[in-house]
Amino acid sequence: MGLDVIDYWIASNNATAAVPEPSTGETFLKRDNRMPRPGIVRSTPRPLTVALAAGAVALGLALTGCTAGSSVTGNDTPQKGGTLTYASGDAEPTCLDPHVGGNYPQALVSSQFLESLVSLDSDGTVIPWLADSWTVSDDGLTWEFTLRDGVSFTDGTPLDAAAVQANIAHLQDPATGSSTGYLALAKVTGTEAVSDSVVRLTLSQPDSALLESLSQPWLAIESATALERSQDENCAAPVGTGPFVVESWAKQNAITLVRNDDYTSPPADAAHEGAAYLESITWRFIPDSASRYAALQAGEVDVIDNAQPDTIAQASSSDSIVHLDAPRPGASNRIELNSGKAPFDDVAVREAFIRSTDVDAAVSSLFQGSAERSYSALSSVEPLGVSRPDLFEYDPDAAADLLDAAGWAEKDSEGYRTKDGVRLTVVFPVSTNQSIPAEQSLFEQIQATAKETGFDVQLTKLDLSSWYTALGSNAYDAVSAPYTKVGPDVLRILFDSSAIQPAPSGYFANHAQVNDPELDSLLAQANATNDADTRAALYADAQDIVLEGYYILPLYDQQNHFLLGSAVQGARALPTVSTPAFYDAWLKR
Amino acid sequence: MSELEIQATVSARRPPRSRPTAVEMGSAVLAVLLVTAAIAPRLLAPGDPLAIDPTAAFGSPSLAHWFGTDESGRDIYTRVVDGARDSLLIGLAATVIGLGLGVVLGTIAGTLGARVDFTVNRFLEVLFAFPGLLLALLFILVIGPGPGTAIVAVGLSTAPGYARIIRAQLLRVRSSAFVEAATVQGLSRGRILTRHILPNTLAPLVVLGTLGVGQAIVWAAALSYLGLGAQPPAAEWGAMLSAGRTYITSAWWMSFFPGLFIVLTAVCATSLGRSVERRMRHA
Amino acid sequence: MTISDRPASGSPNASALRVRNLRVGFGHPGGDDAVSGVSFDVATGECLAIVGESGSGKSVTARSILGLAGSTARVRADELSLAGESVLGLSEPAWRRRRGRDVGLVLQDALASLDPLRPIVREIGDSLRLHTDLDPAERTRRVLEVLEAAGLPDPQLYAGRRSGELSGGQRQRALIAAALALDPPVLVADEPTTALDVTVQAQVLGLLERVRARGTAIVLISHDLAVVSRIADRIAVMHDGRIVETGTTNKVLTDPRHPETRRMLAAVPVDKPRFTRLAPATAVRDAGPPPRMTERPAAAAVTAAAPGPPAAIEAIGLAKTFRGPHGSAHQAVHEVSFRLARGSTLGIVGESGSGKTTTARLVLALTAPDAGEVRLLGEPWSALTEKDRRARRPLVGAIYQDVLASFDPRLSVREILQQAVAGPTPARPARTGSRGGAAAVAALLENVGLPSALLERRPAELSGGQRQRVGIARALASRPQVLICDEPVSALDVSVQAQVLDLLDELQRELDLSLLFISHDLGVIQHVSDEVAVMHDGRIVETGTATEVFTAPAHPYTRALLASVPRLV
Amino acid sequence: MAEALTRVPLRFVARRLGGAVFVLWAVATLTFFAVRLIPGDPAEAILGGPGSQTSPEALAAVRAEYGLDQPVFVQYLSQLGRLATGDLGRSYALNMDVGALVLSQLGGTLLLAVLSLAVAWLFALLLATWSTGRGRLARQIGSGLEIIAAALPHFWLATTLIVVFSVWWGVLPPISTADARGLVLPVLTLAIPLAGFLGQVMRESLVAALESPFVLSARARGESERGVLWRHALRHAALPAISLSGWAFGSLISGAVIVETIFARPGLGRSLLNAVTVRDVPVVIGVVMVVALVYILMTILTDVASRLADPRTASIRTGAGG
Repeated sequence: MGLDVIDYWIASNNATAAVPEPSTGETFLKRDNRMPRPGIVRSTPRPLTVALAAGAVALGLALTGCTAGSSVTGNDTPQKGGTLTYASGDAEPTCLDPHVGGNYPQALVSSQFLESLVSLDSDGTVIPWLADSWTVSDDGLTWEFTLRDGVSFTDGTPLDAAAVQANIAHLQDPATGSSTGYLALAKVTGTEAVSDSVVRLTLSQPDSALLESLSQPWLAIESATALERSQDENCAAPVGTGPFVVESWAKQNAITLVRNDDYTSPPADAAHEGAAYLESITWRFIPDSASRYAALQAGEVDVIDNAQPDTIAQASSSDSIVHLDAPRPGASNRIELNSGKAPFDDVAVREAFIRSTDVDAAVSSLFQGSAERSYSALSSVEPLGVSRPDLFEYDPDAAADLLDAAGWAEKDSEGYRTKDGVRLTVVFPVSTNQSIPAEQSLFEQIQATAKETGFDVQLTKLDLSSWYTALGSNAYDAVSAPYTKVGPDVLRILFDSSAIQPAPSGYFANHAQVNDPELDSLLAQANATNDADTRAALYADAQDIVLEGYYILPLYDQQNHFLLGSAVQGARALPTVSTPAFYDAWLKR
Repeated sequence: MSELEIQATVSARRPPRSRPTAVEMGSAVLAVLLVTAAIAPRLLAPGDPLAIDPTAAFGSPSLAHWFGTDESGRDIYTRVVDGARDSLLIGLAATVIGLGLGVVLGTIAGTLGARVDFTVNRFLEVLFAFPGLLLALLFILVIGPGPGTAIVAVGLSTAPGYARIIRAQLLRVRSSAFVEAATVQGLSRGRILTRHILPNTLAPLVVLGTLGVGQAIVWAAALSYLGLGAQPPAAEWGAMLSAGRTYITSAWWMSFFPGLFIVLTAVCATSLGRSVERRMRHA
Repeated sequence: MTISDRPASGSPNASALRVRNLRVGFGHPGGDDAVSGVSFDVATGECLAIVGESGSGKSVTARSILGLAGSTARVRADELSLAGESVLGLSEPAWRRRRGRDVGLVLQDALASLDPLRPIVREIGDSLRLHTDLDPAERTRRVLEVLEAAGLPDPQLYAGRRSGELSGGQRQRALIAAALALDPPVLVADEPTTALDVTVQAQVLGLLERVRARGTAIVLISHDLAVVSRIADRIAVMHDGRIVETGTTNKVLTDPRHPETRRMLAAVPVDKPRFTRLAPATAVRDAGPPPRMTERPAAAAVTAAAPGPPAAIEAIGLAKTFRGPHGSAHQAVHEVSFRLARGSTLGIVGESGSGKTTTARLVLALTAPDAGEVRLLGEPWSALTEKDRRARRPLVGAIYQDVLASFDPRLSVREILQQAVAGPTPARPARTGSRGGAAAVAALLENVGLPSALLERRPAELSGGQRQRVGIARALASRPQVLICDEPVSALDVSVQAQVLDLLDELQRELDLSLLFISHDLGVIQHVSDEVAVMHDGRIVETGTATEVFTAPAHPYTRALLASVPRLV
Repeated sequence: MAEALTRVPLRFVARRLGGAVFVLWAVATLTFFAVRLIPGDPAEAILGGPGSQTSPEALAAVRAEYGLDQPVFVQYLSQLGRLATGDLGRSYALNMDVGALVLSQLGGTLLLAVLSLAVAWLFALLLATWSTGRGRLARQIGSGLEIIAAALPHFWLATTLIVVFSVWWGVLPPISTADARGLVLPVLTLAIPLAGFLGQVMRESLVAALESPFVLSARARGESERGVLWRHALRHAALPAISLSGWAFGSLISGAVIVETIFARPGLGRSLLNAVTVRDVPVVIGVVMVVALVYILMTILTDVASRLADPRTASIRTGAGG
């Protein structure tokens, strides 16, 4: 069907399971730039960073905003005016206020008109945005943010401490129905307006992920006056400080965004100041990937997201279409093996499965160079990710030996292995909403190669709710679920043993059902420490446990490809959750 | 009125023609090939429809791969041949379900008196207010998607059409002169029902069924296309077409050939149904 | 305005239509021609009747005169001229300019010959629109005049109606009016009165007579000599695509030369006394002794005790009302009583809508009467429940007008007859009883003069006459005492009708059958009946012996009917 | 015969409207009880599906708000009451009034359906008139084209049209646009298969009409072939197609599910598919109700049209099913 990718950003219910461990100091993280950040790729099949002029990176307590370099690719002078048409293949949000719920489609569009307290630069360093600077107490329980001067919401109300308080209250109000933002603020117990421009947050426990969380679009700051409106009104047209304003929203058709002429608050790494170049943005929803690409080719739209691998390959040989590769942060796309029940409760069988699947060949043929094989639990944009290619080599002979040793020595008439008369079956429900077609084909190829070793992989395509039901009733042996979050804290959500038990709602994130007290402890410590090196080491250890336990089969980064018509200049993806930003964009027509 | 009823009306009006037309000849040949493919696919395509070959992915039609290869390097010709079984089976099963329900409803309405007839008719009217795919979607919403559900959903949504044709046919036969003649001969009601009414009502079902299979295959393919039908790696045509659509701008053959065979099968079924009908009428 | 006399253009005997050696073929060139070498002339003010059986080529001839033999027809002739101008090989546009203006056509079925979706004023006005410059208002005025001239009273009332909203007679008049709108010098009328009630038929013939009288040349096509004899000046008899005999009406009727002509004349039943053969003996069935059908069902014995011979059928005060879909009521039959004496024939005659068919259904107990009763052989019949009646059903056979519809289309002639022989409660399935059944079936077939080669055919593959014979054979299979014949010959050509009537006549005598014979055709009724009942508006207005009714009709309606009967002059 | 003058009596329309109310009630009842059978808690669906954070308190609040804590029969009655006042309830997933949603989407679908119906009629007429009276070959070509057109699945046809007209030739947009260009491909997608069905019916009755005695009569009057076609035969050919238009409208709305998704058009079909995928029950019911209503009105309209066009229709086929 047409809904190719609906990456419902799913929140875990286990965010509060943190190990209390007092931490001291307020060191902010600066890491090496091991992996390329989102960048523009023009006419080349391989991701290639271009013109990434890193801005000043602020460290320490006092931090001032700086203008960062941008990824403008054209040499021409930006021209003002024009309407950019964006075609999204994601589901149409039901509410434009990302406080409500909080999923990726909301993030995509709200990035155009809402802004967060902080942002990340292309190195993954936290940089100022609506907050000029921030401090944290030694015990890590008190944070003070100093807000940028002279910023107003588009309804005219000023950005002040009270507004931030109202936003946090809004996110924490159960009536809002926030899941992502609610989780991110789980440790925030109180807010206080120190002055008009300084807001203080009080935490119950230290949270090394707080700034990363606040950088996410789901915690964007909205006008307090606007938040007081009914939820319907607020959903239809949230009011923020961003470069564009929601003018109208024709359901199932388009959202019209117009320029905020009084815009004053670009993030530290933006390319220019003042109002945006574009007059307006038409934000359309075109669920069918073929139609979307055809529309881009025909010049009916200027930018599409969720580009399919073959179209990306086509675009790279075309002069008129530019590819923007912006992998999402958080977890890599991976197949999680259910270690909670047979046959994957046996580590040997898990390893055998992983060894018997030829993922490399499949990725290179299906993604035609648009995706790079991952050997990590985390996205390549996560600086703390650990990559272990040695663990995931295709080796059917080794797999066969492992299975023989594990007791799956017999083969039935169809060539599948059996043990005590039970076939070696891997039930693999696939959410058609969350796996793009190429990924579904990848699973089919995994199914085919695993069959040679003797695995009976049973793929079942399901709609989202049936898929949730299958997961909730533990009726799966393998599953692939994307998870987007800024920072390595995502590991805690995905692998903490407390995330095995389904919440009352039936959802849980630890699909691999990893139950390892050592791992739990490492993740809790990492979440509580503010020391960068300690944190990095803890997360490295934690990832080794996960990878060496063969709980997951990493595939590649969460794919997030944009294709741009050649008229579009200066567009980039925000380094936070890789949503496109059109503040610096202009049309060269 | 349903598609089937149109088909039925159309064929009823068609003038007799003894010489088979080119379309009929072609349809007969195609039907033989399709049935062969369904029963013994390896006869027509010796390869393995599931054999992947990532290095040969996205191959355009060639001598080695007549219909090209798909994203996993599978041979599309082999898969199309192999898919005949699933697609025909789905079409047949859905038709059998629809026809079976239709016979039951239509016969109940046509034989059990005015009151029952009225009730069944109102019921059919209500079902008709859910146009085609709507009824199928609603059914899938309640039961959950899957190949079995798709079959039942298609069957269910065609049943009202069948029921109405059967009821109308039953009433027509019941009030026909030859049934009166049988009454005058002194035949009992039961014998009239079994010897005259039912055979004359049910004989056209062969035609209806043939016409219906084509439409059912198209419908089931539509559900597969919407992701509510067959499961991978099954080479069902609707699913193949749906998968191929993603690559339409770079590999048109992936969706063209499965789609072509859906169309050809439906055309073949329609054309054969009509010609069987004509021959029955003039036998 | 009335239809004016045609101004004398040329000599009175000027040939309005001249046809020489007309040949019309269909299909492959070199195949048999449907019309081969037909020649005739029709003078101004003359009516030529072309008479022949179905398939004799008369309609093709008629249509060739208008260039309407069809796109697949190959029409050749030495001469084909209208009003002295050759129309041979005219282009289609040239034909179009002539059709309607120089030659008009009246077809058989007026219901189907007028577009049912258009009001007749438009249909008739079309000729004027196509051939004149009259504006719509003038056209309408002219249409009303023509309608009035065609004998449609109050044309303004009817002009806006469509053919389905008119009665049969009104329709036929409208159709003739349409053909006469431009007063063409030649009018071709193809079976213009077939399927019409006699009174309407007489009126239509009268109208044609008037048209002829004022100078129009008429070509009248019919299968019925009696119908044409009234107005035709000359008659041409067609057989197998040729004209076998031509002559003045009087000469052809009184001194027929060709055997075909004689056969056709003999086939006309009107004024032929009862038991006169209408068809040559060989046409009915092979000579030879009729098979003995002596055994009677036991039910017949029951009646023996009754005082006096009970009537085969006795209808007492039958009444039946039908309810329309919107609550309207239509009383089809009132107070109908009659008596069918055993071994005799009672003819019920009436026009369409007179209640004949309802009466037949009441007698067959297919419909229950609202009041009154039907008794069979002195025993209750209509009062019985169907279950009780079933055992007595074999006593009554039925023959239908649309005999094809009365056969199960799935069954072959053999199966139809086997089922009929086996009867309502077969001791064993017909399949196993093949020996006895087969003999009985063969005997039945022989009885009605059909070759056994037809056994494996289905009725749809038989000719009209053959079908009716199978129908009769089926009716006889149960060895009935009473036969109900509802318009058994109405759909047949006169010559086939003759054969069927002869067959019924013979069978009646051989098997001592009592016949209830229902027809709209007075000629047929007169020929077959011992006694006659005349129905009108659901009532029997007159009964009596055939001689009484036909020689001294008492009721005015009967007299009107009799006056309309087409007779061989 | 006098009945013919009042061919469309008010009583007929009133009876049909009464029937329509019955059908709507039955549709509402059927869907109401059918969705009871859907596995899962509607309150969870309202709160965003099983993946969302749902506290027992929130569930209870939602159940109370939506009346889900009431006995089924009470819920049924209150649902009927709401429907009677035109209140279609509130979407679980879209967080908006279903009535407003349906109203905003109805126009697009109706426009698409009406245009497609008109274009299908045009195609069918053109093909039928072209292929009759031109001999056996033309007739077979016409009939073959119609069978093939009728067998074309919408999703395949749409794809093919996009590839040809948008990707290869670049003449027509593959998505909806503000101007009429964006309508061309969706309308073609829906109209071509329908034209196949209509054409089959039309051409057969056209042939029958052309062979009928009244056409012979018209020819005998000097009517040209064009006159025969336009004054006589086409009207007869149109009759069965008119009575089919009610059904056709329903099938167009079915087709809209696929066409609206592929061509990114706002409309009921897309709403329905989205709602089915996320099990948004009120939207499903709302769309079904509106579609049923539109379908019933269309059937009544076509019946009235048939009655007006054909005086012979003494008794119209009963039933909203048309």
